[in-house]
Amino acid sequence: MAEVASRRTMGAYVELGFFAPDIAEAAEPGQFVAFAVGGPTSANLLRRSIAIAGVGAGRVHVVVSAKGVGSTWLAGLELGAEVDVVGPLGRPFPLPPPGTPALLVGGGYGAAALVGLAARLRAGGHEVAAVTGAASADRLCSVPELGALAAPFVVTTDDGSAGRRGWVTQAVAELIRGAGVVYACGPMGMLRAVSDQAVAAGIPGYVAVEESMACGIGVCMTCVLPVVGADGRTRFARSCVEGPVFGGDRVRFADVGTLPADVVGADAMGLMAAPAAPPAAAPVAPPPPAAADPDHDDVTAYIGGAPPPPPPPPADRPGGTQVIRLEP
Amino acid sequence: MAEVASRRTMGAYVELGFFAPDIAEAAEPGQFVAFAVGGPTSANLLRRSIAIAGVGAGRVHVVVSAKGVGSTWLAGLELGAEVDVVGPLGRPFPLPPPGTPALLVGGGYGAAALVGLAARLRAGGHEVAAVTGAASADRLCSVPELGALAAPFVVTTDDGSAGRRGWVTQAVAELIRGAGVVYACGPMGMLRAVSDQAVAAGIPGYVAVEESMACGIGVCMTCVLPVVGADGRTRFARSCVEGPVFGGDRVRFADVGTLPADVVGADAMGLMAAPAAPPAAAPVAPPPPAAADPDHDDVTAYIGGAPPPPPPPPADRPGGTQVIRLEP
Amino acid sequence: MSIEPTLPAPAEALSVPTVDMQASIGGVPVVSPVLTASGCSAFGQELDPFFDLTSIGAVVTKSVQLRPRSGRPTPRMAETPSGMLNSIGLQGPGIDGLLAEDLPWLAQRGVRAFVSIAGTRVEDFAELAARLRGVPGVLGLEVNISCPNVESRGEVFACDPVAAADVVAAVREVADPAQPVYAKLSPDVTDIVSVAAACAEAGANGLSMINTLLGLVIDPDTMRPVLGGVTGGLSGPAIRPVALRCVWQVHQALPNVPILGMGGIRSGLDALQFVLAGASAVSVGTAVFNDPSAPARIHAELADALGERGFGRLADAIGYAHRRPDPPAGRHSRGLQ
Amino acid sequence: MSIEPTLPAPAEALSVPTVDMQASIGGVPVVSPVLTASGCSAFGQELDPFFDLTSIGAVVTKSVQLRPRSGRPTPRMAETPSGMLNSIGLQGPGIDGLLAEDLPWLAQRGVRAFVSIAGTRVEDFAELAARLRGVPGVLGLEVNISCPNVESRGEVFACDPVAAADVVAAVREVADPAQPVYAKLSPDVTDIVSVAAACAEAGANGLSMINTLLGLVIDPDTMRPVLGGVTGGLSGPAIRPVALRCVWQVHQALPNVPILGMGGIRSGLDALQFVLAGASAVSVGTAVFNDPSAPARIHAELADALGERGFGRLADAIGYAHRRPDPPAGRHSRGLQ
Ligand SMILES: Cc1cc2nc3c(=O)[nH]c(=O)nc-3n(C[C@H](O)[C@H](O)[C@H](O)COP(=O)(O)OP(=O)(O)OC[C@H]3O[C@@H](n4cnc5c(N)ncnc54)[C@H](O)[C@@H]3O)c2cc1C
Ligand SMILES: Cc1cc2nc3c(=O)[nH]c(=O)nc-3n(C[C@H](O)[C@H](O)[C@H](O)COP(=O)(O)OP(=O)(O)OC[C@H]3O[C@@H](n4cnc5c(N)ncnc54)[C@H](O)[C@@H]3O)c2cc1C
Ligand SMILES: Cc1cc2nc3c(=O)[nH]c(=O)nc-3n(C[C@H](O)[C@H](O)[C@H](O)COP(=O)(O)O)c2cc1C
Ligand SMILES: Cc1cc2nc3c(=O)[nH]c(=O)nc-3n(C[C@H](O)[C@H](O)[C@H](O)COP(=O)(O)O)c2cc1C
Ligand code: FES
Ligand code: FES
Repeated sequence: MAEVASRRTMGAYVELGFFAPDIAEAAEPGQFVAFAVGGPTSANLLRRSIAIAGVGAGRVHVVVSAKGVGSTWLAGLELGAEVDVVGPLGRPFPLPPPGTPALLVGGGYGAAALVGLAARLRAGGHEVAAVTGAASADRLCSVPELGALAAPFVVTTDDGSAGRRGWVTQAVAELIRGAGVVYACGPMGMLRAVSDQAVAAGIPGYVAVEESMACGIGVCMTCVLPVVGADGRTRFARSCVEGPVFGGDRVRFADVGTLPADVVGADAMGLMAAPAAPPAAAPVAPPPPAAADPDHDDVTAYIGGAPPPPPPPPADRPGGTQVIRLEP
Repeated sequence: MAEVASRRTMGAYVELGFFAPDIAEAAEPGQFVAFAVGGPTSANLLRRSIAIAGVGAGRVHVVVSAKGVGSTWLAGLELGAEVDVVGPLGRPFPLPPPGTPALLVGGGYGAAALVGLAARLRAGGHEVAAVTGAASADRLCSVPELGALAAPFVVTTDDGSAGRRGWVTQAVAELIRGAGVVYACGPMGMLRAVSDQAVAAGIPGYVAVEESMACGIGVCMTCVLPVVGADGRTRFARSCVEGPVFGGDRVRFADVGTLPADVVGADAMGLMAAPAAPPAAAPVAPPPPAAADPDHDDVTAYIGGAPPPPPPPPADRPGGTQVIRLEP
Repeated sequence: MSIEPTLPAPAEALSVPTVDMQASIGGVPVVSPVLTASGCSAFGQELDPFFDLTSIGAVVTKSVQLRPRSGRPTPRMAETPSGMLNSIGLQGPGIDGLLAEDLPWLAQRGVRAFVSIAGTRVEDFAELAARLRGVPGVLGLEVNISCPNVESRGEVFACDPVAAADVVAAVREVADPAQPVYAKLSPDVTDIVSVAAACAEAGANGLSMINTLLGLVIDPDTMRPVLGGVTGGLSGPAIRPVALRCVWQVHQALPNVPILGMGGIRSGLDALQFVLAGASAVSVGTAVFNDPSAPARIHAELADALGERGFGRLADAIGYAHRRPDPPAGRHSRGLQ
Repeated sequence: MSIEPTLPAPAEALSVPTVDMQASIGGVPVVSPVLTASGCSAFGQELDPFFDLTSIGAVVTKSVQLRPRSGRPTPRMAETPSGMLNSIGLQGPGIDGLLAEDLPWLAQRGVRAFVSIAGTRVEDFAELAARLRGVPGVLGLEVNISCPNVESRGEVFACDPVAAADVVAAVREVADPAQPVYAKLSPDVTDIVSVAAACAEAGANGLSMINTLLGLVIDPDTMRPVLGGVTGGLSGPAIRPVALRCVWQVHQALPNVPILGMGGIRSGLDALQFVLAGASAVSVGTAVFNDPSAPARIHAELADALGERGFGRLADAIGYAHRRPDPPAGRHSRGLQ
């Protein structure tokens, strides 16, 4: 249990800081924590995943948007309340090679997850530009923090109630020329658009996705997305442990929520039609025992531990993405 | 929703006062309220019934013993918290004819329910004696309040940690001679013993029972006890609406939790053996349409509204109890 | 009675409906698609202090048998996660008591009664239906076939399509033609659609679903089953997904058979799920224990929910989830909501 | 992995047991009666940071089929009151992947694997059992018969005693004799005892019960079923009373058949209920999502609970609720506690 050590309302959101030195120590930008919600009598069993918005002095900060029952409960936590939290979870944003200028793109409360990254990049000597947008001024997030770390820094709102009127993609189109890597956190549509922009610009783009998670630790398989692996094949990858950060060019955004026929194992799903022997089109080759698990290690750049060999550029992806090695 | 307006720890218990003018206004001693527990995310659907320990200044006071999940949640409510409460529920203690000296007997937190009654009796000019007991000093309740209203007032504890060592029944045996009516609230075993003492002394005894209640308002039939009616027949009576206060001589304490063969309708319960026609031993006489519902109105003295005719003494009960009419 | 609920008085809470909430129970029009559930509102009287009983579709009465019944020994209930178990054992006054007291009380006040009948032989059900012919205020009959059949080693009627159909046919034959007959199905079967189809075939004007699931809780202190009856019926929000699945399956298979949906309905959005899945009306059971005004509140919430979604009439929403095309992929929107 | 749980590290939390917690899975001794549940702990690796996997009875692996499977499209889950629905669709690496990677990982660390196998034909199950013969670390096989049978219009094996028995017999015939075979039963049947008896007759060394209940949730916003697979499996504390009832009924009818009990176990007292009802071991499924260290915590809590109740050995508590006389009437004690 961790104690809520700070609390403030930020427009439509609530920022909570809770005392959790172990998590604060271990956390990397892009990771998340998972809160049990509703207290001891709760009918809501599943933890809520929330991006880490920053750490310091043994505290972990998060920005909560009260939406359904769980986030509303979290946003209502008072100072001093005890909350059951597990983390840090997931893979962080991979850091670029020295000197690479970075462009950070946030949408809504997604901007919060970029603050720690911006600080880390600045500390590493990188140039950092940032764009953050929301539907309206009250749904902007972490504007002062990003403003202090990033230059140029552009704010957009759909309704013009703060910053420029319009979408983040317009600002991204202007700023991407100066960038060597793009990081994005926000709604799926924004991630997809920014990812396309990065691909078009020929630079790596990393996105932090948000899928429904039952466990947050990789055991349940609820949080999957179709992600293209180093071998060019698409697999349903768990966004909690293989993500939430993925190479944007690897995520098949258009196919999220569907079962594309070419996903590994999709051929085995046809219940009534399934032939006794696997069809020739999808031979089941036992994976080489000693090799890295292609299900687990190829969907995003590798962070921490011994780095795997650099993945070959995917053969079947449009845009001729240039994949660069990113050092941890 | 009612706001928690006062809160104090009393030994093993917590006394809460909440602001609910409508309930405070309507409440009579012996009635209870029912709290929803666990807040908006609660997995605990059923309300918890809690005796009203007193009212005043628009507030209702209750004494909560933290036992399971619901009472622990209630006992943990902070000042200013909002709680969902329904009440007053159940039938109150019937008041005795003018001048009748009363003996009040409380066990554990059951004593709380007697405070309002003591005050009401004193205001009506009755002599009030009281006994309250518990396992140990920390499980005594409402001692100052009862002490201020009752004389003589005897406190007992099983372990001698406060007052006399021993059971309330010893003190009752001494004090019952001076009493014309006995009221008891506490654990089932105590209610039974005190009830027997009242029967032996030939005076009416009223007990407030505590049965598991799913609804608290009379619609579910979970809270029943075998209670002897004015017609001498035993019925499963709902303790939430026909009780929680019953004439002690009417409750078949020894049969609680069983299905006595002579309970009305027990003959229809034998699933496989049930004959097509009702057995001669238990003829089904359709109730006279205009008469008072014998299921509802004869198990305790009638409170409020037009009083029914005084019930005849039950023919089949031991002890030759003298039933007196108690005015509301 | 001196009950003074602090919950909002539902009469006021009922917003003037912009949505046409008229519903039908087997062809008989009712003012609201929200009813109580059998055994969760006794015979209605006790709910009178909490809301206007004429504002809901009907009071579904506690299942009545030919003779008065004591019910089972206590304990009769156990709270469970988001639900409860009960083993009341159909305590009740018998049909004579019902006719003499409870139905007249409701009829006098203009409250519709949907009378639940129960028995352990086919003839019991038929006799009850015959006794209820022409009784004022009786909207129709709900046949509680989740009862053990004495002629079949105590197997529950609802667990066997043939036994279920026998009861329904016998009731439909003798029941008042103006009273629709609904068969109340149990979810504790391998194939609820086959039971539903058998009942519809036998003349049921509609189906009530679902009754409780059979469950058990052991008291960790006594180390025995909590309930006097050992097993009991599980109800409440815990079972809602099972109930919705049953309604979905049966409406899919038998789209023209009216369904009275129930099982864990606690809010207007819960009721909406049942309507979208194919229920033309809903019963509110266990939720009444948590909030005695729940039926009226849920009526109001359902009307609002339908209006917000652009439905002008309740009728248009019935089964809508079966007709609606899949939504576009990608459900979550982060930040830019 | 950089996971640093703030939950108490269960290795420390395990109190030195005064109770003999040795359990048995179909005759094979295990150090704890607490196992994970299939599909709720993948292949064990991800739980390694949270507790010592060798301290529990076994990791029950995600049901594996012959070929790798993608699983169903998302959304694959919906939270429900005190539970959840899932429609994963058995995403997994197939038997080759399991043998090449996951089982060696577990075996190297001395973790026992209870391997869940699934298929859509009897021969699929048999082939899987054959492939698992003699594989190090494999404690036994759990046969997930809650799968559609392609040879019977997709009817689920577990819903038909004959089909269920066919699978069990085929698996038992070819499986390693040292590996006990458990049949995993579905609660969605009219008579679970008949399915249990058929499986036992066919040679099952034990029964795992229960699998999820079929459920459905409709999204009030999209007005469509939430799950990509329309219906899904309901799990979690919501279903615990149903699971306990199934265990009770089957142990009553077949007292000598070992039962691996599961369904909503979240605490040691929950596990105790299953043991008292007749389970000789338990699986912890959905609770792991709430508390990744739940299996080890529940082991410790169960040991404490047994000790507090005077049991010296877990074995003595199995089915105890069936043997124990009724407690004296009058359960509630007010005040004088
Ligand atoms: C990696 C990750 C990071 C996140 N970061 C943040 C953050 O910084 N701030 C924040 O407010 N929220 C964040 N979310 C979303 C958050 O986890 C909650 O799910 C969301 O706030 C809605 O939960 P609820 O209980 O209010 O809604 P409910 O409708 O009660 O949720 C029901 C179920 O659906 C899931 N669900 C509903 N909406 C979402 C969603 N948008 N994304 C994922 N699951 C959802 C819930 O987790 C829950 O299991 C993040 C999610 C993920 C996966
Ligand atoms: C008329 C009446 C008056 C009461 N007055 C008080 C009071 O003044 N102070 C107080 O602390 N408690 C009182 N109780 C008991 C109270 O309602 C709670 O049930 C009890 O505190 C335990 O609830 P729990 O949630 O902590 O236990 P849990 O074990 O979580 O309860 C589970 C279920 O069993 C029921 N239950 C458990 N124990 C009892 C019990 N002893 N009596 C009735 N139902 C029980 C609960 O209501 C609940 O539905 C009264 C009960 C009744 C019927
Ligand atoms: C205490 C209680 C008593 C019940 N009695 C009956 C009954 O007599 N007849 C019947 O058909 N259903 C009875 N039911 C079942 C309900 O009518 C309903 O089908 C079930 O509880 C599911 O709905 P719910 O979750 O809204 O309660 C009873 C349920 C409860 C909780
Ligand atoms: C996400 C999820 C996936 C599951 N996958 C499987 C599976 O692959 N094979 C299987 O036999 N049971 C599977 N189950 C069922 C569980 O093993 C277990 O029987 C059920 O969830 C009840 O236990 P619980 O309430 O503790 O989760 C799964 C359950 C969940 C929640
Ligand atoms: S949330 Fe369970 S695997 Fe990702
Ligand atoms: S608690 Fe429901 S009738 Fe008394």
